[in-house]
Amino acid sequence: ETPVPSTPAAPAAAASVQVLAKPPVRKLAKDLGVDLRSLTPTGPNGTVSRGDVEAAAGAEPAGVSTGS
Amino acid sequence: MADPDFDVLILGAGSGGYACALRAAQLGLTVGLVEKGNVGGTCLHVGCIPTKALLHAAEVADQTRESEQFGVRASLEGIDMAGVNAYKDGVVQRLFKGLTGLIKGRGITVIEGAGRLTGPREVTVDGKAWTGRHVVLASGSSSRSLPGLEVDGERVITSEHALRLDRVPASVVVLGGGVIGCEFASVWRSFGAEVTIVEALPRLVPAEDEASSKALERAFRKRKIAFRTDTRFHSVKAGDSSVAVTVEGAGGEQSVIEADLLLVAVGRGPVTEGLGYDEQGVTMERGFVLTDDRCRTNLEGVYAVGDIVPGLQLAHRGFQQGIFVAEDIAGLDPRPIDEAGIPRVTYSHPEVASVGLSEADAATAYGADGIETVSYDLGGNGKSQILKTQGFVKLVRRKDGPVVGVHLVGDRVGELIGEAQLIYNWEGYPEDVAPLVHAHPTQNEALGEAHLALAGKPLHAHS
Amino acid sequence: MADPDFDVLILGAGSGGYACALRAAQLGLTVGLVEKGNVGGTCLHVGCIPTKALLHAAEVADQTRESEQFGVRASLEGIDMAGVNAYKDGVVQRLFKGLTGLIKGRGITVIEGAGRLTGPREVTVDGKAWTGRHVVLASGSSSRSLPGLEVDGERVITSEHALRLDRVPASVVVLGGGVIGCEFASVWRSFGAEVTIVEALPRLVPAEDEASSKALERAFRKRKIAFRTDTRFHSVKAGDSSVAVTVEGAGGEQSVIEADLLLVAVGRGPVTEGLGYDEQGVTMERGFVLTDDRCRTNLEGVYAVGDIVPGLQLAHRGFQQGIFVAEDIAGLDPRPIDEAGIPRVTYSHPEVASVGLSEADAATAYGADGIETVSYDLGGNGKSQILKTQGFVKLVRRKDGPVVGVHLVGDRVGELIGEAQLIYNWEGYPEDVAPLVHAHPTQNEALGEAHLALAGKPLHAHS
Ligand SMILES: Cc1cc2nc3c(=O)[nH]c(=O)nc-3n(C[C@H](O)[C@H](O)[C@H](O)COP(=O)(O)OP(=O)(O)OC[C@H]3O[C@@H](n4cnc5c(N)ncnc54)[C@H](O)[C@@H]3O)c2cc1C
Ligand SMILES: Cc1cc2nc3c(=O)[nH]c(=O)nc-3n(C[C@H](O)[C@H](O)[C@H](O)COP(=O)(O)OP(=O)(O)OC[C@H]3O[C@@H](n4cnc5c(N)ncnc54)[C@H](O)[C@@H]3O)c2cc1C
Repeated sequence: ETPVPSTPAAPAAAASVQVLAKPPVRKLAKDLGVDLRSLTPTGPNGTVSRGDVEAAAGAEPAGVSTGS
Repeated sequence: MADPDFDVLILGAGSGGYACALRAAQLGLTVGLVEKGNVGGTCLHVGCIPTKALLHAAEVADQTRESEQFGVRASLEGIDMAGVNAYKDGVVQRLFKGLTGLIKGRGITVIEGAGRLTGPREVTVDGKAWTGRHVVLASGSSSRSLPGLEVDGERVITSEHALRLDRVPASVVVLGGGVIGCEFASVWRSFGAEVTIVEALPRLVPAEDEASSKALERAFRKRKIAFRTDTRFHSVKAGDSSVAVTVEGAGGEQSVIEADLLLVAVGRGPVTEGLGYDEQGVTMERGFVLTDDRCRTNLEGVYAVGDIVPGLQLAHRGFQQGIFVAEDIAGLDPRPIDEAGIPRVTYSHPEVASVGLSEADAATAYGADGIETVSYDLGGNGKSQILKTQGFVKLVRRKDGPVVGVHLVGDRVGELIGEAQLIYNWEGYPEDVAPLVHAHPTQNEALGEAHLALAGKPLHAHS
Repeated sequence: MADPDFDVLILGAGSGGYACALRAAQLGLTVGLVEKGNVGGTCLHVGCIPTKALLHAAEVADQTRESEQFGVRASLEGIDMAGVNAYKDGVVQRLFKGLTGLIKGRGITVIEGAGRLTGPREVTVDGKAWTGRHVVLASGSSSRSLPGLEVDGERVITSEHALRLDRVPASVVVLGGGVIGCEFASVWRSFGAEVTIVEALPRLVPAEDEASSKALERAFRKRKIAFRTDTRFHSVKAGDSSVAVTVEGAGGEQSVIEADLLLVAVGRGPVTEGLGYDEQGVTMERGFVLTDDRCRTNLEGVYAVGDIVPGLQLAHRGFQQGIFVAEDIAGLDPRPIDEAGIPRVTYSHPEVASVGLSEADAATAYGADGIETVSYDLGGNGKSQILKTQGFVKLVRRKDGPVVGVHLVGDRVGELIGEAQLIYNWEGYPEDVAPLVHAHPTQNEALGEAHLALAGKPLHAHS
């Protein structure tokens, strides 16, 4: 599922909206069927890292399914 | 099947076919690529590339004509169509050479001639049958016409003829206000012709967000490109040196437009007739080949890619599908393509570009209350002011959610769609983009400003 | 402090100062903005905007001069500098008006006059003292010269004078091959001047990846822009109508270059002298104000942003820092800015753009074995062929890791840096980008091709 921002967006203070992971990582999590909210984040500023997602999905470190 | 000739046998070497071939070869598969014309197909020879060369020559003509406003004293003496065509053909030839070298370099067997599907995994070319463990149908598309509208190649022409014109027509009627129609209208106007576009739907580039159509129409009006929307073709009378086109407005009233030429740009139909698809039992609809989201037809081992498959008729969609199929065959389990995530660009002056959903489609998908939009006018964008171009960046997001649509109008904005497509496909939030302040002064800064605004913190825009 | 006049008191209304003011006001803070000149500062009035307007006029001149190769018959009759300046000033004025309106619209108090820091949270302007709960130093930078090199504004000039020239010089020596030097060299060459760049370091745009410098040098050589790298300024003799510049090569050998003008573009120094920063105990170094990664000086409640803080001297860095400080003051706890994630563009013909680390810096950071690079030549990119521009996209990634550097050379590639910056700042992997096939035919497609290649699946490139 699409992750939700950890703080709801209030028009004036929207800058405080901090999402749980960087977009490519969110996308990867979605593709791998990993729920970001189920993870303990280990990335900077409490974000979920690519490694967290891959670990949860049991993927190889590179996390790439299409390399030749 | 005992021992097929190839792992992958591809019928048609256009964008879809050759991309599939290149990727398959790279993955160690043997590839046969059947082509009756030139590798590169429509896009390279009579599509994307030559039209964009014309559009660039058109840009040069416009810049020269309007150079005075930038302090450059120059005069435009005329368009030398032989020169334009030499330039255009030169670009095509260079890329064609490069592609031929690539195909050869990867060890792909090119089979020259017209092919026909003569068995579930068999294509016959000039009497010789070739077999593949997998077959990929990629025979592309060609210009369509309307009932009762006969293309003579002289006065009533398609894009293919238009690309070979040896003169600038004094006046043209362009039938169809979609991408191809608008691009040719734009070129001819820049070259000095009187142009009238006739479009049956209520607006130009009707597949785009309504705001984009409006902005393009405004820009075309300024450029004195005439257009009649909600107007249908009725009939044409082609004379020796001109055409008289009768059209019919929404209320049924008829009028006649006279011009040197009529360009028929009412869409492109699949090239599938007589190729044996039917006979082999491929499921088809109105001539198109139907596939699932893995580009598989109903026949085991038979795939289809590119313009013969219903959906966007774009070269890079063909690339993407071709690559996808090669990877699927190689067992890499690629992820299905999100058709809405494929970027679309109309390369007219001004350009129109988009990715994701229009506002209307997003409202349908998520409810009018479930979305938010913002428009950032290029009037606030320094680089656009420098280029003296007008337009906007429009964003559609799901409330508290990702950006689901990006719509752009303005000269050169087609180049911004790369960034927009990452945001859409990676499901970026405006809040992800907002902190990354863009390079100043660029046009891509406008994309940044729009995201700042949508994140609730407009910088160079009123709150 | 009893009752300060403003929540935020800002000294200098350039990119850094005004962005801070706009964002602070938006967040409900009261703002005083002290400016002795015009709001918009260097960037709007004598920096980014007017130079890019000149560069666009230069592009128009080049396109007109070279129009024949696109089949457009035209002749370039000359550069009308009065016209160029009117165009340039028109763009500046329009944006200035917009900015003035924005600042007013957000209820910011603009305090006109030269300010001085007269207390830890006090700025005095024309004898009147203003106080702020927070003070933001944003007094910017100005052109520097070298010891023994006197700028007379007539024969020996800085960028500011260059922007006011009422004629195209027949010949110019440009001292400094950095961004500003290369941009002016490019403009003047397009306008017909003989140009020689003198650079003390071994290459032009020495802050860029070495490959970018090489490509720019190759392009400049073709354009007959002379340049001498590893060459230092020795002395200059300014006559009535010309200058004789003595320079010294790496081996100490001297030579003299004669020209109409000498442009001094050897860098910009902070505007901090005599502004009371020292007296109030702000920690400084060689005139720059030092801050932590939250733009805080050593004085409680006193911030500094923009060119007075060591680092990239770029307008959008100023924007980013200004916004950051406003949000920090408002308690939004923004994330520190990654300086390497700020995109850099040199808007010459061709353009040079980058984000992230150069190959050399990445090798230092991660070990030569810890990185991989790929270069995609624009020769394979259809749109670049159409534009007849040359260059490349070079990517640097951590092995099995994200893209850590993007380097671009070619006309118009500055617009691609928006996408590149998302990839860098979002720590995208080539494998994340590769499946998203880019719009054809665009230049941003080249960025896509480079990522395909780096992900091990080149499309329009040899494997
Ligand atoms: C004027 C114009 C401008 C366009 N501009 C753009 C643009 O800017 N951007 C964009 O993305 N798209 C553009 N397109 C669309 C783009 O060209 C197509 O989407 C793309 O070429 C489709 O690729 P394809 O592989 O499906 O088919 P095609 O490119 O049509 O290739 C099919 C190939 O199959 C061959 N073939 C067909 N039947 C047989 C047979 N029986 N035996 C052997 N070979 C056969 C054909 O000769 C052809 O080479 C444009 C199209 C036109 C007409
Ligand atoms: C020729 C040239 C081209 C450039 N091109 C680009 C480009 O394309 N892209 C880019 O990103 N950057 C470019 N730059 C750099 C860019 O202009 C600066 O990085 C940017 O302006 C820095 O912003 P700032 O707010 O720190 O300072 P400034 O813009 O210098 O603003 C400082 C302001 O403070 C005011 N001030 C100073 N002292 C006082 C005082 N005592 N009292 C009151 N007011 C005071 C000044 O009048 C000025 O308005 C260019 C610079 C130059 C010179």
